[in-house]
Amino acid sequence: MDFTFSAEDEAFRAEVRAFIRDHLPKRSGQDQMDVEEGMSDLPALYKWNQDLHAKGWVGFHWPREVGGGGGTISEQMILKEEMARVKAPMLGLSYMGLAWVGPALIKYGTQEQKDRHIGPILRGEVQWCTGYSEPGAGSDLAALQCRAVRDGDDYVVNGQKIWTSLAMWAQWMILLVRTDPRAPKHLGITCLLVPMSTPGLTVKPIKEMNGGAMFAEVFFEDVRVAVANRLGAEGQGWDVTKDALANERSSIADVWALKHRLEAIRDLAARRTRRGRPAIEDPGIRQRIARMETQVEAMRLNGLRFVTKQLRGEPLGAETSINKLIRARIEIESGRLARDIEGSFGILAKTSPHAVDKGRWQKVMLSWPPFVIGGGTPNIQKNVIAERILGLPHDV
Amino acid sequence: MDFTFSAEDEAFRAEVRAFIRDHLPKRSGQDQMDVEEGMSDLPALYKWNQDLHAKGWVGFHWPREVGGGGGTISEQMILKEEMARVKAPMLGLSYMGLAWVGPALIKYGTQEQKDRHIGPILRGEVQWCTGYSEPGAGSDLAALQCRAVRDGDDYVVNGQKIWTSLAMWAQWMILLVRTDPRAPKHLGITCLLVPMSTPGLTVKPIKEMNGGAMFAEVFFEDVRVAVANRLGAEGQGWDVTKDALANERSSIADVWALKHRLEAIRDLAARRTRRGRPAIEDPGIRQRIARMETQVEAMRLNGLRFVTKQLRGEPLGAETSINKLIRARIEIESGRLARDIEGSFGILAKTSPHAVDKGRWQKVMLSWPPFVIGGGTPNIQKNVIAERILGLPHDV
Amino acid sequence: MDFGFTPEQDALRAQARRLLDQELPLERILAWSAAPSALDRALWKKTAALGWAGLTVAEAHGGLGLGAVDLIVLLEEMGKSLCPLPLAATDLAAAALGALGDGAQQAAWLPKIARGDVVATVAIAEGSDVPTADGVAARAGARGTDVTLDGTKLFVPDGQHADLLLIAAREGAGVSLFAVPADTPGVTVRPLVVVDATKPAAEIALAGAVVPARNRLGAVGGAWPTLARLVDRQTITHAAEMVGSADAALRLAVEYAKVRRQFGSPIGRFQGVKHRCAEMLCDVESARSLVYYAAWAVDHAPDDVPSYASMAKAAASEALDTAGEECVQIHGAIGYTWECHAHLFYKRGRQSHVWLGAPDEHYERVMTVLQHG
Amino acid sequence: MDFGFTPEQDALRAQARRLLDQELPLERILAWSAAPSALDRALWKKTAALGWAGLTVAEAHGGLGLGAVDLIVLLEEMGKSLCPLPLAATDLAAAALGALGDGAQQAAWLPKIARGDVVATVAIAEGSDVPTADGVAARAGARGTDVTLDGTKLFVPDGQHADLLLIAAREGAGVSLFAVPADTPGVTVRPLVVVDATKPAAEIALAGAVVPARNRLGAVGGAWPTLARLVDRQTITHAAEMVGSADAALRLAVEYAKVRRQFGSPIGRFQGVKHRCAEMLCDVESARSLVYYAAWAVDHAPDDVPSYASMAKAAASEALDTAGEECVQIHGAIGYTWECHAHLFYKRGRQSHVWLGAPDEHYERVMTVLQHG
Repeated sequence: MDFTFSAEDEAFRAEVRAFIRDHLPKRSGQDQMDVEEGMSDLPALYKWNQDLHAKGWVGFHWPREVGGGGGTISEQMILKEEMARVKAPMLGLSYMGLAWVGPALIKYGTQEQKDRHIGPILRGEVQWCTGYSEPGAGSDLAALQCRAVRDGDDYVVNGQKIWTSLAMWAQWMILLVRTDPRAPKHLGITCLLVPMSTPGLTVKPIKEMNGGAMFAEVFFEDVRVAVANRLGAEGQGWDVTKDALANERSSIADVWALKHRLEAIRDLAARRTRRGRPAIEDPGIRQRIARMETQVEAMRLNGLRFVTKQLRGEPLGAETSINKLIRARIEIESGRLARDIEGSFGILAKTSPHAVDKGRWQKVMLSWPPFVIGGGTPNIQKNVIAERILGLPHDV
Repeated sequence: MDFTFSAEDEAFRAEVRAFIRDHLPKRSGQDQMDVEEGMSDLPALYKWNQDLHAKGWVGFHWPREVGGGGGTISEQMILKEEMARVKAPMLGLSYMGLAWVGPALIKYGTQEQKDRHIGPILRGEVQWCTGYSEPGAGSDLAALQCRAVRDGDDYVVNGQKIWTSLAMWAQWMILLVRTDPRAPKHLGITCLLVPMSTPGLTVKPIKEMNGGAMFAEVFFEDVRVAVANRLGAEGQGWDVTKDALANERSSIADVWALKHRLEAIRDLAARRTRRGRPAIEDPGIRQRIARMETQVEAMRLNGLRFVTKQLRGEPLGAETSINKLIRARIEIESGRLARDIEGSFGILAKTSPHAVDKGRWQKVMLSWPPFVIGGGTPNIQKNVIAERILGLPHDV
Repeated sequence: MDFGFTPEQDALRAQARRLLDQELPLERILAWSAAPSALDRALWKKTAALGWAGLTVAEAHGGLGLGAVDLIVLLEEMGKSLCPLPLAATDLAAAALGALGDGAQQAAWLPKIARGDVVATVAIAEGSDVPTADGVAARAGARGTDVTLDGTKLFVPDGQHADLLLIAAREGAGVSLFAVPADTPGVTVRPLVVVDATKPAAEIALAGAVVPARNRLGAVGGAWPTLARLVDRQTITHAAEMVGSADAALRLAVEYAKVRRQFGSPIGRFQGVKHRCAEMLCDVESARSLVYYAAWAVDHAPDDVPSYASMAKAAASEALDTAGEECVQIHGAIGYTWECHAHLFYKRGRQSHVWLGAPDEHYERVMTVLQHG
Repeated sequence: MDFGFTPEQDALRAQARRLLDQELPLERILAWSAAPSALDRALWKKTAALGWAGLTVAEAHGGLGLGAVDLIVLLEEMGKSLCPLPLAATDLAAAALGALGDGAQQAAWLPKIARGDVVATVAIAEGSDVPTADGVAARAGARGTDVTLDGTKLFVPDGQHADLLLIAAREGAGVSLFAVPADTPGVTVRPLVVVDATKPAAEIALAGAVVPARNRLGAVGGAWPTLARLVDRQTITHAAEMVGSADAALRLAVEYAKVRRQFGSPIGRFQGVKHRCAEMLCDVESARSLVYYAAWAVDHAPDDVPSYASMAKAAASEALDTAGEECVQIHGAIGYTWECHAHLFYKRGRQSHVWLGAPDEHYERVMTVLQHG
């Protein structure tokens, strides 16, 4: 056990800190909730992407031969942690491209596909979205029904996707379709790369309970996709994407976002009163803050244990579901706790006179579901843990 | 809505109070946990049973023609509540006889069976036990395997029962056996009344985690039971007993026992210190006490709503499971709360020097399972509520 | 002994359900909540004609002269529909007039309230979170036979829809209550933007607003004991709405769980869903029992009111906060969309939880009553 | 960066597991817990020969000179087996001697401890629940070159098995620590009957017990700062045992859920059971991470120790209290029987929860550190 870093790693950390000092856009510090707001200062974010890319820090863990940074696991960790510590914007502007498309392209793409797509993703020039979930295929993703039929050099796609985040801003979609309805459900699926401008493809934003719209429904009516845009073989779509589905983005950035949020909650408690006394002196509030801090610390340390496994070359399995469950608890509890600190004022939303912190906490309270439900509901995570770690029998 | 009682009912209440003043045995006041200790002062309890029986208050809700008291629903409620308020011993010494055997006899018994058994039950002369659960048939009671084969005027019983409470003290058992292994599982069951002294019947007490033994395993090796001792028809056993299984004993006595326990917990908190201050001033302890008081009050009022349904002649359904779930929560939480009030001293058991309240709370802490698991685990109660009240689909 | 409702009360409940289903289905509530506009005066008059606005107003003043139990029958149904009509606020104002007003004051206002011509509310709370008389900082000053009012009232229920504001203000050593028409010069009413748009609340700024001294209800500085009792009434009526909302949130989740299929089966077959629903039912029914008894106590056992009001509110807050949240979670991703009704209950739960005191404050009061009677 | 164990630590863990499985299977623990008798000295010597008793004792004094992380590897395994050997108590005493003792004192006791000839413990707590120096009321008085000790120490871990008692007593304005052989006249050790028999504790009555002044460890009245640090060490080592116990309780429940059938299916197939198990795993792994880091901090980041000791203890307490209770519940009626091992974990959980401070006390300390560093 050793929480110190090698001299090389410490040198890298110094390099990251120097870079941050020189290049971090002035406007930052938003909670991760504010993806939409974050999108609004695009010129600064492009510049940030350029600067990061110049250092090789976009796609830092991808191999150098495809244009990635080839960072070691500990360097990746240091980079993410230092960035998170200062609340820097995301490490790369093409969020979905980096998270979902790149890894699949690197493993399954043709040379032509790699040449065409990886560069723009790294340079932040192209936004991607993912066409996975459907109205009847959420937790049970492999039940998807969106249909593609081969017609000459094209596939003709008909059907619907839902919960497609950022679809309104994306130029490309990585899409899962069913090409063989008679095959077992995981085997009849194919992966296509689709320009969002293709005729017949319609995007309809989904209004959310917090009033915003980050997700969309996407409808396909005789949408023609060139066979050249197929990623992997026909019927290989599940394999092509499941790696990325299982690809645990290190949760260090998430942990830091939560740590910043708890810091702000402590600050809130110090400023507000409950029954005439500072809220931070209320024993019940103190217990809840300390308990949440403990959970976030546990999440951070759990993450370090997982990273250690990776450093030792062991595969990561279902244990990442543990941190997802803890995160779900904290996402929900943090908004509720802030509300209770605010007391009567906890009901005042963003644009209200008297709203505390411009309604920040009400927004938190209304924005947890994507973080709790996305990537598998808590019930799904519990099934994963129970079955794959504890060996309990399947029930679905 | 009206929480007052009629003049007749109030007169009855006065009668009960006068009776209590004149007849309540001096030694009482124990928590309901102490059934075993309660059994130790048998002469006083026999006298109490006699006095109650003379008033018609044993089997108070049974029809007069079988020797019961024919009490109205509100009189029953008043009787139970007044008795519980003063922590009186149980309303009748033949506990299982009154709860399980009598109701089944009244509905399904032959005249001869009624004549033979009901009197001794009412007079507290005979203890009964119930032979229902088996090692492989707990929550799924109808899966029972204990076998009875007709042989002339006898059934010959082979098999095993478990969780038979009070078997060590009982003279008779009401027993469920499988007489037709080929019938659907609820239909091949028959009910027998068995003297515990029958050759081939062996009782083996089960030591419990609190060190006591209230339950037993009962083994049957070629135990011969006269056909005359069959209750109801062959194959009717499930019907014979399921009424009693569903027969909600009014939870008023339970509510009062819990109210007394909470009162004692408040008293404990007033006497003990936490970090140098009276425990009852600790905000966390206060919250937990008040929350538990609220739950017990809800349980009391829920019970009154159920009684109102009965008074109006409506059948009681699965809603009694609600109070069983609440009770389970309180049974577990009360021991834990008392421990937390005692702090370091919470680890000292009964016979320890320095043990608080002679280790009463540690006993509570080690004695909840029969109240939580008996009559259906919380998971079973939740299934009952979800399926029968909310109409959600079966899953078992 | 009868812990149930009378046939008349059952009929009132059925009437409310019919009307609310017809006039205010959740689709309409949803549309309204996107841009909460003015009170639907026509609908308010319609319900007033059925006797709702004057339900607890004395018959002499044109009301039905019914009790708190009758009132919560209505409010529970309104809670199920998340109905934004200002019934609880108006009842509270009528109760204040009934308790503190003299004959002339009652005759001046109560008949108009009962007819639905005047919507009224009581403004007690301010920025302070101290729920005692000390929390009232707004001041009343004498000016001849008039009284001037200054200060800021906050979280005034339905304040933006009220024609008549009953305003608590410090006067001398105590707190007085004044009947202030909303259009009095110096009175500015601003809607607050709240998490749950179906529960409107307002800020009332008082800058030298002048009312005649005869608009004082009760004695100079003598209103607080009555106001404290009224807050308990308000707590109970609000808890009744919450129980209705929690019940409806649970039913919404249950109905969805019966039809939504995942992995080849309705999700309501999985214990991970069904057991949570069972626990919620337990909590909803418990809160319901406490609310019913607390409402009965208002008219029949006043000594029981403080502790049962607090028990009812604490239990209802916990039940609804959970039911709203679970309603969203059980719906999965759909539950996060605007079009799904789940968020309406979620917002009601999150808001009502702290409105009129969070559970910990009420448990603290329960404990105080247990210790000191 | 490496948050894992070395091959040597893995080997130590494997060795402990083998020995505990062989010598102290749960059947034996169960039998022993019915009538907890004397310490099995032969077994203690056997483990001492493997280096356990002297694990953290300096090599110069016959120990292995290892650190807190090595120690918790052993303790986690002991916790899984509910092993009642006094390793944590002895480690604490050795650490006290290492921190406060002079060369002669260390040479006198540490080699004997490392060989397993002397079982030792530290007696700090008393009847007061104030966890500061103010909680120490036992008094030390001078008598020539001797010191007399009076008072009552409570909850002394493994006190009834210890040959050497390190006793904290008030002396002058501060607290001193004295090495007191258990057979000193005036020292009466009485076992306490505790809920969890596998965690022995004793009362030590001091009635004019006399030890030479050279048995004082450290300066007159100067022991408290070190004792406070030692309490953190004790909290962490105890939390390590708790994590082991919680893990074992969870595994016991899971294995039962795989084989116990109800309604034609293993009960572990029902989400009502399996989701609870998943949540427990989450809590156990989180507590484990906190314990591991806290143990590492003992030797490498002393400033982190207070808050991580408290976070680890709070998390371990919650995880084990729940895991023990669920282990009983998942076993159903069988879980209530003496023969089932579930109650052993339940009792460990219920007891350890308040031992060395309940979670609320530790969370309060976490909060204090967060506010004031």
